[in-house]
Amino acid sequence: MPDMVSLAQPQQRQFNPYADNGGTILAIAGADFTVIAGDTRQSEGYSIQTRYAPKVFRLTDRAVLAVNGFAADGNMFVKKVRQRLEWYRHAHAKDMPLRAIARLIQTMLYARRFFPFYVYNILGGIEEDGSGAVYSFDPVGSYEREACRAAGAAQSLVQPFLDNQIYFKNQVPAPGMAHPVHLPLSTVLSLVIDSFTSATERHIEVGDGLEMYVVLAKGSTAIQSLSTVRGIQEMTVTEDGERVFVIRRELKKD
Amino acid sequence: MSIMELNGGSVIAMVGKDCVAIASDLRLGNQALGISANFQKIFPVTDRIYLGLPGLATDVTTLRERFRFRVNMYTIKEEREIEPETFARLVSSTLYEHRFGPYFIEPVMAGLSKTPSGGYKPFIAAADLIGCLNFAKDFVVAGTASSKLYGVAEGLWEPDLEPEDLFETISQTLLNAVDRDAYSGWGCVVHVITKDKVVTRTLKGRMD
Amino acid sequence: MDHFPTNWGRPRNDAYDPYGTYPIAHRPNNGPKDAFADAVQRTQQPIVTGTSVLAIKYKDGIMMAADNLASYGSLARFKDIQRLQPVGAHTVIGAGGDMSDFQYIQLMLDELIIDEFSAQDGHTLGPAEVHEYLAQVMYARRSKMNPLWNSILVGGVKDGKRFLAYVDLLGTTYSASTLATGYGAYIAQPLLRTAVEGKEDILTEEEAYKILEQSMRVLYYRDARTIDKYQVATVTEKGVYISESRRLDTNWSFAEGIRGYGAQTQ
Amino acid sequence: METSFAITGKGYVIVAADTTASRSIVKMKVDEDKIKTLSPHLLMAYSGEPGDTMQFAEYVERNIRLYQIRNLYALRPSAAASWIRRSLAESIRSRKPYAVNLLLGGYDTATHTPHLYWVDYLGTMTEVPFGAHGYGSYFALSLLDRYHDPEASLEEGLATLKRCIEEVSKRLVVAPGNYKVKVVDKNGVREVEL
Amino acid sequence: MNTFADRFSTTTAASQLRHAQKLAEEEEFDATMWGSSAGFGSLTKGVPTFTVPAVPDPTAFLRLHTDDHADPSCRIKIKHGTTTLAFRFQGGVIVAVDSRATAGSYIASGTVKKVIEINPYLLGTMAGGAADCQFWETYLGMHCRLHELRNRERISVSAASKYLSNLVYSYKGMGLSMGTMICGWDKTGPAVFYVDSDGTRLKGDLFAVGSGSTFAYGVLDQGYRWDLTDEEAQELGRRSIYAAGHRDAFSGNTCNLYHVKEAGWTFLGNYDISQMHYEGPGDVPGAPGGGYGYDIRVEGRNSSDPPEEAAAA
Amino acid sequence: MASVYSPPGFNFSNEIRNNFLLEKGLPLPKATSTGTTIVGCLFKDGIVLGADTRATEGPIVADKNCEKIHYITENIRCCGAGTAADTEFTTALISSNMELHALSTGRKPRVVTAMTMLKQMLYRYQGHVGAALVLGGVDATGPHLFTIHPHGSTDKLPYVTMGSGSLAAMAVFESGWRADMSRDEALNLVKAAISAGIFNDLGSGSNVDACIITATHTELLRNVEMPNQRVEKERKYAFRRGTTAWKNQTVRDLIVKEELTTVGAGPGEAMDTT
Repeated sequence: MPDMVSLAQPQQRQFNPYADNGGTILAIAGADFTVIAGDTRQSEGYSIQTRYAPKVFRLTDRAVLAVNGFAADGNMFVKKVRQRLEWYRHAHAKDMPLRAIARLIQTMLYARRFFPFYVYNILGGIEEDGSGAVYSFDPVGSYEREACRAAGAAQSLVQPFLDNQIYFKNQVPAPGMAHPVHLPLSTVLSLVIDSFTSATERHIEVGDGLEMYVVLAKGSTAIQSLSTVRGIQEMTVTEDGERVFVIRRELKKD
Repeated sequence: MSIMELNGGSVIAMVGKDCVAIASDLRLGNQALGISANFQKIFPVTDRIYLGLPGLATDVTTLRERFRFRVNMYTIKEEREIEPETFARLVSSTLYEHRFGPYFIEPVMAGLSKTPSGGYKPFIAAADLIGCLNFAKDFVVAGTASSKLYGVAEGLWEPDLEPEDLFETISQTLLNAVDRDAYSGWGCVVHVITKDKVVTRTLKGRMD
Repeated sequence: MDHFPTNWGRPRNDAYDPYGTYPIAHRPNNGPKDAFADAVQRTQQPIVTGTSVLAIKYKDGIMMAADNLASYGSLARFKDIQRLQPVGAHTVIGAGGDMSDFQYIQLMLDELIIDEFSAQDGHTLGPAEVHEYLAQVMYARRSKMNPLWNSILVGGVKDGKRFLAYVDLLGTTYSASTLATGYGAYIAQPLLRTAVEGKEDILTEEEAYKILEQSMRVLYYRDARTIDKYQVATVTEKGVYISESRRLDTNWSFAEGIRGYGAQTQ
Repeated sequence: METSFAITGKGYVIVAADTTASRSIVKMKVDEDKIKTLSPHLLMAYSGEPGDTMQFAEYVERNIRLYQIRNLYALRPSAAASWIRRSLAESIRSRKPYAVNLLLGGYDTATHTPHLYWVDYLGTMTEVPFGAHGYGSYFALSLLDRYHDPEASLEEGLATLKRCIEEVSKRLVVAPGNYKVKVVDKNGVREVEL
Repeated sequence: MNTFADRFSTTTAASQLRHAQKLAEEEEFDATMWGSSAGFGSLTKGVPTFTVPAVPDPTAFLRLHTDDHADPSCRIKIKHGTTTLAFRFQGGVIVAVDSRATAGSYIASGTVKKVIEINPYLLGTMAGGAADCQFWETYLGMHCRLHELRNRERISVSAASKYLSNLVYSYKGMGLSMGTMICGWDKTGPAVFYVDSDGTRLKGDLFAVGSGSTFAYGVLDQGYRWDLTDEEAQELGRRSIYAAGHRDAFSGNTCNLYHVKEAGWTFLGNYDISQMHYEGPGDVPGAPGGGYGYDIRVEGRNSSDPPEEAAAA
Repeated sequence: MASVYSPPGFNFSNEIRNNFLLEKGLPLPKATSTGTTIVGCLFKDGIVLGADTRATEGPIVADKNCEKIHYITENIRCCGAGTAADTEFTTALISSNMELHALSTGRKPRVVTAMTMLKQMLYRYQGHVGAALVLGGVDATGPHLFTIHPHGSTDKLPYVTMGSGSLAAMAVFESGWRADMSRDEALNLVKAAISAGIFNDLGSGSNVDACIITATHTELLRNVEMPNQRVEKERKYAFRRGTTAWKNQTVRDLIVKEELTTVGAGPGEAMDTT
């Protein structure tokens, strides 16, 4: 086993390098947009460390990464991913495509297979073909592309609700009708808000604030439904490409 | 793997407009191995009270017998049918009696209680395994899928649903919650209790 | 790889092998069961410790307070330790936790500031940079399983921007308009949040000081590792100012009427 | 390792149990009968902690017999199963519990229906069309899902049982060698050779 | 990693400072890694490096902090895969898998791709740690390609599986968990190899791996013959995965079916296990029609055997 | 089971079995607990008690609006934190014992009596009954406020807090409590203390309950503040009827249909009832 020798000096101590900082993240892909959201509470045990700690980060104009779990690992991981994307941009003079970022995240997570990042990642954005995509990861890097995914403290509360509302699981369509394959942006945003308000009601570690990132494909018509959204803020850096917006909402603070 | 997950199973009850519904899955497992796809966890106590007993299967049967015995004794002594509120207290104290060495059951009750004016009022309650009652006005859940049920029910439940709408809401809640739980599932059964009838339906749920 | 479902997970206590036929790898391991409860910070522990540090944002900048005690277990060992430290011209840090680790951090930051000064490139380090640096150091040390046992508040003002953030031995960071470490997070933080949240741009220096003093007093009442001697640091656009030690005036008159703990009345 | 199967068919229940009595790593006996005939129309296959099995089976056998003597008729399968479950559930709460898993096959002469109950040592009971205990159940249950027919004739039923036994001996590391097979139907209990 | 030990071996402030500044550099990624292959650059140069916690027993550390099925208190949940099977017959190799991933009792996903398409001639299956299988089989794919480039011929299934086996064996006892079947078609015809994280490597005709494997075997063994037709074999694969998905709590959701032939593998379809229970796999070759489910199959049939006159009454 | 009445006290019949299951490596499930902020303080005319209304099972909120201020007697109330069932049943038991005591002595019950009963009971169970209580009331000897810990130790102070939010609430008391406050001042202080728990402690939440006890009157202010009402959902989630597929249905009719059939009297031969 080359390069597998751990630190040789004898150190006999027990120190827990992990903590659980609560919170929940979620992402939903549409036909030509993706919504990536997270609450902003950071807690440890029964105390709230801060009411505003972002869990969702813009990587490029078409990729947004949400991290959840141990906050220090999460922040460090985002920093490292951004660094690798920067390197890529210098080497290739373009932003890394979404599916490549997903594979990159896998190898970065797996490099810590024996000392894992305690981080659940959800990557959302727009693929090169203009479709919305969500990639979800486990802490050591297994991943898959999906249409919607919740992770974190309240994942088991939110995910079955999304199964029902996004995938129409267990619903028989009305005679002669079929379930829509993709939902419009306004519906998705409403579902995200309701998911988080529901999770806030029933999970003590979820609350305070909600940040929703919206990534729109080039020329997406979904932009119209954003014009009426209050408090929306554009985060786009480049022109004539995908666009990134962030929408903030309050959640209950108890 | 806790003791509650040995056999698996989940129950939910919801309030509607002048009606209540209670539903459970039908799986009996031995850890990961499914044994039976027709294991009832909900039992009628009186005409208008239904009791759901998710948890360790041997205690499901034992407590079912025990409650039937106690309710029968009540009926004989008092010469009247037990009311849901009273029954909830009976359940609670029976469980707390076993405070140190509990039955591994988290009961859920649903029923209609008689009002002084002769009408019926929806009633639901749940207890933890040592008998702490939780009277809710919307829904109560228990079992291995409880956190999933809380999430979905919190999203889907709405006040004043008619019996047929309540059936849809409780069914959708249960089906989607148990589909995310490894130890619950294998079909579901729903009872909708209204003042003049009880409709029991077996759902076409996922069988994996 | 064991495919049998009931054998998945850790071996149970009843899984033993009386005939010793299994190779070593298959022997049951009855190690600690709960990762997060058993692996608590146990064998390496802080020795001489400071307790809470409080900090808030106010109109002109940042105000931070900490008492002067360094405890040795339950012994009030050193009663004139300064736990607030200026870093460069714009920043102050306050530390709880192990005092020797904190002094080491001070040394490190001094070197950092000297380095930055000797570069003479027209840049100076502000609070955000100091915090980032500390966060990296703390996270790296936790990743080496050799943490610096502190929780540190970093506050400052640079270029008209107030900055206040937290970093601890795990490398966890966060910022808010009110911060507190140690018991302060439980006792003082509720008071600070009520007094400050939403009023960061209105509070004057006097008001801010009153809020911190009151919180320090409550901490002194309720945290057994706190003494009534404390310092306050203010950072404004003008620079860092750390006060002399002050005394809290306290009031114990409520206790006069108390007799016993139960039925006693006299 | 102990394995038992039971299958219902048209008007009968087949109960099969291995015949190995083992202690530690030693096979003590290879022709042990682990199926008790409790009443003219009731069979019980038992497995579990050695000693407990025999003691509990005999305790049940005597009590069911006592009931029959007192009341001149035997308990019906469902009632017998209920009583046996209760005995187990109460025993698990005692200082020396019986660690016994059971398959109860009976023929209800009143309704002309065969019944099969799966009971474990905790007192869990459920009625099933086919059941198994021991490691064999992990192979047999899916097989029975595939091949079991509630209206199968006895020959077909026995063929299905043979499949189970073959599968278990093919795949299970510690598969038992021999099985005893008994059938209960309207004519009562009898042993059959495979 | 060799610099790991000396990095903090001295603790003077100056060296500490130096080290802290080094933190900007990724410790597990050196400068060679940001080449044109975007991260995979150095992977092709040798075995990837891994960070190991600086504790006396890294394995114990890992065991303490990452979950197994039995312990709900470990919060770093690693996704687990479950039932997979592959068998060889006269028409090639059938590979069938379920698609459920569980983390504790929570079904983390029902859409996992447990067949990893290593290249057009090789398939790997996934049971155990999902990340372990995904990562190492992708890595294997790279080496298979390198083999082709070096030797101007496709790698044999035997060699590929041996390569994987040797790789994971070097990590034995470190906590990897994977049980995989490497399936393909090479000069020797169809081949199936079972490789796991213990270092076992078995050549065989028929394997099932994962928690639901026993249930799959129950159906598979009974229906298996060498001379199955393609349709029969495909149906057998589906039916076996259904059986496992039905009985095992940790398997289910859907079945992915692949057929490896001389020209490479083909993906035959994705079948919902619940739908197979109620209605069957749909209009596909080999399907008998009707649901697979026991209760569906025997609907209306019962065991009661009333005497003639009672039945007439 | 054989008798209609169970013997008083706890039943340990499951103990052996449960220990056996525990040895098999199956951990016990958690009971509902109330992380809780509960407080009490003295004021000029009596006592104000306060509590939040959240009950939790691990990180899940089991009950959003439970009642934690329990009735002991008309002039004595008790807030409970800890294992929810224990607080519920312990206070109920002491409440009935207090009633019996009052009846047998013919005097108005005193707070110290309840306190002594509670501490003796909790001490007997050596902390296994996990009830942490704030007991307050006004009796012939004036207002009294106690805390009782699960192991049976007690405290007598002018202002007390308990539960996971006790530090947050205590901070409010320490900075705001004065002797001889008016009713409104005291109530506002209690509300502020509970709110500090609700907003800063994750184990506490939802609404504020309060109870004001004076020599003449006890006033229970249920949900006196409701700062955490759920906002309206963005969407409606009622399903189209027929959305759920079901296999079969049975209807149990609860209306007994009675049909009157007159026997032996044809039409036109109706009985003359005039």
